[in-house]
Amino acid sequence: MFESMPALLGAGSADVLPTTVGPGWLWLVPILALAGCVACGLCLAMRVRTKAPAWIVVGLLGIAFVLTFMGYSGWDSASAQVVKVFEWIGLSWGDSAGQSLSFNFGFYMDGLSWLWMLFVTGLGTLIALYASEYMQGDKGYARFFAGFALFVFSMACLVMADNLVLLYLGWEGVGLCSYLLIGYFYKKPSAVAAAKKAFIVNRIGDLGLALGLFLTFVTFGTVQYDELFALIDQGVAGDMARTPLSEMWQTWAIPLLLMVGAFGKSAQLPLYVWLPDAMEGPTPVSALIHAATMVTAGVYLVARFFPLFAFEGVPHYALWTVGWVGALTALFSSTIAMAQFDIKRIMAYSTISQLGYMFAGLGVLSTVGAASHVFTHAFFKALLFLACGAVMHGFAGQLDLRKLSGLWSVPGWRIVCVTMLIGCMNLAGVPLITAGYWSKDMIMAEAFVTPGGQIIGWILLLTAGLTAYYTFRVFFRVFVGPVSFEPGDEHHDDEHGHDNGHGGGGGFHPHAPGWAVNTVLAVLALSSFAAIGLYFTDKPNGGFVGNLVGDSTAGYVTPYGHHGADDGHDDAHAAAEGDVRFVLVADPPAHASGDATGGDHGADGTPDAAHASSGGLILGMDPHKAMYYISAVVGLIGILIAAVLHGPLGMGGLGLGTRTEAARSKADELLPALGPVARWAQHKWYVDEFYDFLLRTPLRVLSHVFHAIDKLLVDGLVNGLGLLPRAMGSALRPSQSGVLQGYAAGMAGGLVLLLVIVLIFM
Amino acid sequence: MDGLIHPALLYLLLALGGIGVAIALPRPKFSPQILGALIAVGAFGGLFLILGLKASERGELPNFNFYIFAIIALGSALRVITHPRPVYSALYFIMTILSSSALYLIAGAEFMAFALIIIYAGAILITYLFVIMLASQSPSEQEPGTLSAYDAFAREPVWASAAGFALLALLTTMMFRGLPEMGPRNQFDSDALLAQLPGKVDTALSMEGLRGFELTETREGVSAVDPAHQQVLVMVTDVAAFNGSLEHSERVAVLFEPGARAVAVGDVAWAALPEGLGVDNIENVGWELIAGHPMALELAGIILLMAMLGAVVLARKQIELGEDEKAQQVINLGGGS
Amino acid sequence: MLQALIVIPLLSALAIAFAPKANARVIATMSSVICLAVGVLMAWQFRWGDSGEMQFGWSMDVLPELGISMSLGVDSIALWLIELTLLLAPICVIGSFSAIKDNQKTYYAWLTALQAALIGVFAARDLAFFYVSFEFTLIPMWVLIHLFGSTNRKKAATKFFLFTFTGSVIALAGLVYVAWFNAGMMGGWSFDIAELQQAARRMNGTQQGWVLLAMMAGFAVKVPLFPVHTWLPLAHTEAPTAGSVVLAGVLLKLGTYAIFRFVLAFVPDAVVAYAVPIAVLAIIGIIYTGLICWVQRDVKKLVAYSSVSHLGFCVLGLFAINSVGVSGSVMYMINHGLSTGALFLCIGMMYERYHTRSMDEVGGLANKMPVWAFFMVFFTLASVGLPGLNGFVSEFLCLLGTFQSGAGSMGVGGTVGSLGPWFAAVAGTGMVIAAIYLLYMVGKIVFGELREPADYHVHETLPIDLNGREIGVLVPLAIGCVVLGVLPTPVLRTIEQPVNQLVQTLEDAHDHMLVRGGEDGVVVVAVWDESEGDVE
Amino acid sequence: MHLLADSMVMGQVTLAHYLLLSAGLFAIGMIGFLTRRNLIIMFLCTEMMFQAAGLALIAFSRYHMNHTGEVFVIFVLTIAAAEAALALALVVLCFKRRESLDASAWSELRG
Repeated sequence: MFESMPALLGAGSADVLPTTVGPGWLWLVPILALAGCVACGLCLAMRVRTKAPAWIVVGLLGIAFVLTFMGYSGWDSASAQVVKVFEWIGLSWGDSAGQSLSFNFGFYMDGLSWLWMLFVTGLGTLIALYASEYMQGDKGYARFFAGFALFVFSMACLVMADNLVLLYLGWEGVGLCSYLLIGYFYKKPSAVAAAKKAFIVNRIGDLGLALGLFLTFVTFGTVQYDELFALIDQGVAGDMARTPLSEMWQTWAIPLLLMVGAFGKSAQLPLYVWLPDAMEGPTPVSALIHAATMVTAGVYLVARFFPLFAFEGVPHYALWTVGWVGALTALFSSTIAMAQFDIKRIMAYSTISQLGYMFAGLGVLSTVGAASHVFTHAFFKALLFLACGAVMHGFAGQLDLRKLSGLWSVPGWRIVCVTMLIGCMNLAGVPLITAGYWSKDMIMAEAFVTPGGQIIGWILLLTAGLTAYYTFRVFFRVFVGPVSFEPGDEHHDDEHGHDNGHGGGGGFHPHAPGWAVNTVLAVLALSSFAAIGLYFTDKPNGGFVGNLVGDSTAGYVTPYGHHGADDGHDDAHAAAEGDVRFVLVADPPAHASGDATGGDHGADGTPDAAHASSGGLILGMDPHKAMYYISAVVGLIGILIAAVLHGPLGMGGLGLGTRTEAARSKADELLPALGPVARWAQHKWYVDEFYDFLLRTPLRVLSHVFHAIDKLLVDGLVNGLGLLPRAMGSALRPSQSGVLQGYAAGMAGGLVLLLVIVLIFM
Repeated sequence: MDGLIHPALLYLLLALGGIGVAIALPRPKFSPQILGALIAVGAFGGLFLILGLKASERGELPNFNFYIFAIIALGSALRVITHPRPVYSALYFIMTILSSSALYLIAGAEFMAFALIIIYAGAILITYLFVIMLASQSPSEQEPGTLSAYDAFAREPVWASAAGFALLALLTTMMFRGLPEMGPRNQFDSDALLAQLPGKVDTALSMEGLRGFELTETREGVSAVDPAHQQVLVMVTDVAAFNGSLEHSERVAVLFEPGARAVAVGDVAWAALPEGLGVDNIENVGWELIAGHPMALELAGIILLMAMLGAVVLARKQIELGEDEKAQQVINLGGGS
Repeated sequence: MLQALIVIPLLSALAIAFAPKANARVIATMSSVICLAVGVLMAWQFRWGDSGEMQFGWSMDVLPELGISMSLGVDSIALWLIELTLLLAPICVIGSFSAIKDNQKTYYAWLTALQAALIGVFAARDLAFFYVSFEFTLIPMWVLIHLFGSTNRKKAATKFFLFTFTGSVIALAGLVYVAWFNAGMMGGWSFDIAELQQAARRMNGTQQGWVLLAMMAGFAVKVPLFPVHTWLPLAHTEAPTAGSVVLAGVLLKLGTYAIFRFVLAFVPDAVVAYAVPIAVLAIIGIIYTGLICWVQRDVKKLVAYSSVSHLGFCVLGLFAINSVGVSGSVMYMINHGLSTGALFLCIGMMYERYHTRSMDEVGGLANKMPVWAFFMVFFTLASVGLPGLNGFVSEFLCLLGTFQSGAGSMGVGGTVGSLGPWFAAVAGTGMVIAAIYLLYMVGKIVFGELREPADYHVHETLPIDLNGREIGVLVPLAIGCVVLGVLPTPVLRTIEQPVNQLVQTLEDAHDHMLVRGGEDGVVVVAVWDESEGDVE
Repeated sequence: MHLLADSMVMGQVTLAHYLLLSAGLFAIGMIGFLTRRNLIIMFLCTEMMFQAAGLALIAFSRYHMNHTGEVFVIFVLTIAAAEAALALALVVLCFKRRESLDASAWSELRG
């Protein structure tokens, strides 16, 4: 499979934008966030008890968002803006090329960076606003916002970096913030453990990234994006001989290494285990860091280095691994999500699953699809988390969907319910009206048309159904049905005499969310609709996201797909399809390799050649078109099943709130039929235990063994050497008998010995 | 060994000597001491005999004095270590000293020969005798002749003899690489020292009537210049330097004009030294001691002083004895009234 | 000025010894602060343009017959290490105010004398003087551990002394051999480092190899490198806080500095030949001690083992024999001094309050001592190598240097050398392991439920959280960590010149080796090719 | 003055003669020291070894035709005298304490 791709991929092309000098004030964006962090630190030091830290951070992040937007508006899409702030690490050991090293603190702004920066700062501001209310009354208020602001700073560094090392700074920086914020409730051992786990698992990925970085430096002599991508564009390495990249093993090895980093940060299959545990952190953190922004850094990295991932002429080990791992992760984690009861965890697994989609999208050459999904996912997943957070906040930390029911009917919770529904619809991919539907669809369609990607496509399709099911399982159980709730273990309000308020809440009164939470939820819900609008903006040119991605290093023109631009509603597309349909792949036609954007290939006949040979037709239709219908149907089936098993349909009624029993649902009756599978899924397929058994325990044992060796063998050897003189002394002591003649005999013996030596050697 | 003596023979003789000494050492029961002594002395005698025979190949008469005193020295030394009674040992040691001093004389060290007798035999050994008598347990009245156990028999005589003669074998192996000649006796106390003794020369010269010389020390030695006669008398320290160039009498010190500086003074004149003018052994040793090793001499003095102080301090020390020990001592001393 | 840096502490030590007890800490503080001021002045007057030259030269003959003199001088690398020493000195003194109650005169006098010895090591331009200073550091350190350490201090002090001393003696043999070689060649003894450096490079391969082994035997103990590291955890654990700080901050750097100054500069051929085995030892140390850290119960021991692990990177960078690695290594010396020194200070502050270092007995201190917790986490992160803090820059450069070394054929960024990507990859796992054990430590003692020993009571003089003096001690180090993490370039540029001079000789040695290797292999093949061509 | 010396011409006596004698005396002294257990006899034996050394020194003095050897013998005598004084004083003390001259009576001095 690896070998087959290069020939086919000959049609692909990466695109490198010319660079211009960007506005110097761009550094204000990260610095504002950093200033927020420092300000919160000062508040912490001065023991400020008011909400001042929150307002400072919201204000500064808001300004940062505005600045970002201004920068974006002023950006000429035909070029990448480069801003150098100062030289961070610099060293030289000669005058010729490659004999110096210069890692700047500088920015490289192209479409990809702008896209990420816009939603990072935007969402950051919104979620900070949400947190200002959510975190109210907590002792570490200022500490939370310090970490929050620091996160935005790190993320900005990651995204805006103009070189891999600064990206690495951001990469580790977001990891740190993730660590600090997951461990925010540091008294909880589980939170501390989760934080530690997140950092360490991420570090494993970071090692891959660092090695990839080193290899990049060694190969190209630079890690500066503008120089790097210029070289890749020319297809040569950085040495004097300009060795063609297609002849170098590094060309496929670098992506493999970078990929490891991306898997760590974006919680993909071998390294995903930290993300579910990361839900120990405050919900705004889960929303911002562990759903919307940080975890998409891996997608960003792969997209950023897409020219190398999809470099023609070398085997695409990395690309295929990304695709397969993404697809399998998507499926795998959705099976776990189906069996969980903790709604935040379900969301966490769904995040992993959706990240899997993004990676699968990258793997099947749809950078636009992946980026679009990142973008839409950021909004609706943040929305879902924040809604969950509101529930958790209101019900004293209760997250178990078996103990919550019918919130729709509880006063003050309507906005939460509605926004939750919108989020769920997005996640489930309810057709047409949700942004999630369009972006997910783009990826699946691309999978079917990319040679070798069909299986990925089927997996993703299956996953889409599962996703719809578990999403609406949550919704039906928590928000619909009879009113019933129990407070969580964080309920310590003394004025309510007893804690366990069964059936309608007895003495427990959930406190409904305030204006800030509601506003943010509403804004996010609207944004997720607005994302559809953006999707259709400038449609012929690929839409908002497609445009941005097209104007970046990820602007890869796949020979197979019509991602972004084409869909069933695009009439021009059908006409284009009709043009050249039966060109054989063995005779690849010339293609517009220098094309700048992904938008203009509607007129290009090449892609359809691939359809004929590889993707083939699904239900007699072009896969792109077919996918709109199929995925819609699959999604709706999933929702239907959820409704039958957990929702109103299952209990015989069609209306909302007709489920009579809160704690049980029809699904529970089905469980015995599944045997141990359900239990395994509930225990997350025992992956944590498996890692424990396979890695942690042996390492721990090894450590103990090393410790013992160090104590006994290494140190023992040293101590043994130290004992040597003493042992010699005690061995010779009997000769000191105290008898005078004994000593005299010794002297005589010595004299004899001396004379013998003299005689022999002289 | 250079054919001086066959190594096998040497080692055989030494082994014999060792066996002899081992036998001669005192033993509790059957102790054929005389037999051992004979064997040992025979072995040594054999060795000296061979040496003497080898030396006589040069055609000179053997010096019997040396052999006699050597045998006496060795024999009495043997007796020192074999005699069970300490007093006799000390007396035999005096004999060793005496024969040694004779050997010193043969070697030309007259002063040391007599000093040895005076100091060793006269002073040190007498002290030993005193101490032996002081420190010996008084023999009990019943058995006046019994020895104390530690005198009666030796410790590990065989091993000790083996070790001693192994050492001896090594030493002889090293030294018997030839028969190096000793220098002639008459040159041993060379008159060259006269150059260092201007007073003595002056006195001798004036006794001869050669007065009026001004003695000045020069680099070569002492020059005595007679301003009136323009004669130059030079005592040369480095005699050997002139041996090649000048005829001289058996009196080593020559009277002549030696160096360029003296030539400028006047005509060559030389005369025989006065008959009595010479340097003897005592003067030589004295000069060597005083002029060559003044610091060592001082230190030796200090050591002696310290030894004296130490002896005084040690001897003054009172031993605190317990009641039992006191009683025992009283019994030992024969009191007990 | 260098002589002032040696004389002032020595005189102060004498003054402390003879002054009344109450004045001890005042004199010690003044001395260290004055020295720091002199250090700042030196940095001001240093001609940074000629950073590879020895500056502030000063010399006094001691034994002219043997060519031994007390000559001083610094290039930029030595200067930076001196500045590190000078910065840590007042911190150590001030940090000990509350911890040392008895025998104050002894303590401060030796602490101050130690400073003089350390400066002597870095400033020496004469081998004999270097060695004397190098060994003299042992005595104050021995006293500090022996008299002021915790329960097992006597054993620790003895072990520390004997272990490092044994190693140094072997190193002395190597150094003296070089001097002897030089004397044989030049006809007269000299211990001038620059002269010996020239001489040593003329030794043949066998000689260089033995000299390298001898030197490494001594300096590796000091670093410490893997099989000879066992004195360090013991000494660190038992030493008083300031002792640990100096030990970790400066004393260990003597080893790496000596490797830089003597091993790399004196015997380049041997360095090229032995780079791989030494690097392997360093990597074993990184991983092995890193894992050992993970199972420690004693916080101080954990940090001590982490020093071994960290300095493995430092040695690795040195033997990458390229500018990136060596620069990174030099940076590592400075950075490790700041961050690990600060960690020991933090632990010392905890120990003063709780009288235990066991993670089983103490934990969750963030609940009670938030300010302390902040510093602890901060310095831990610096130690983990978080970008933006100082640890990252040096660790990154060391690894990059290792990666480049021997990757010359792989691309433009590669250099000559004998290590390579695999070394970097394996050593890189040390980064992961460092995260594991340091976060484990932080998770235990900083985070989690509050745990205190049963007999805990509030310290009679110290507040529950840090007081102003303690914060004042930690803040300069924290600032140093941030500044060196964000703006390492100015420092890197200043050490560029001496590092590049050194690396140039190493590269020449490497090329030289290649040519010699060619005589056996490549040339023969070429001849064979030719003959074959003739036949055809 | 030279009467004695003249009458006892060296003849065929060589350095080897003296050295053999000296070595013999030394060996006998050593054997005595090793075997005898009486402290006084042991000291006598050391004196004998001194004597052997003195003899060798005299012989070498003659062999090299200078008087340094003789001077050395003077020092040997001095040391022997000092040693005799101190050692005998000690022997007397020891005897007083133990009522015995046996060397092994003091073996616990080994420490």
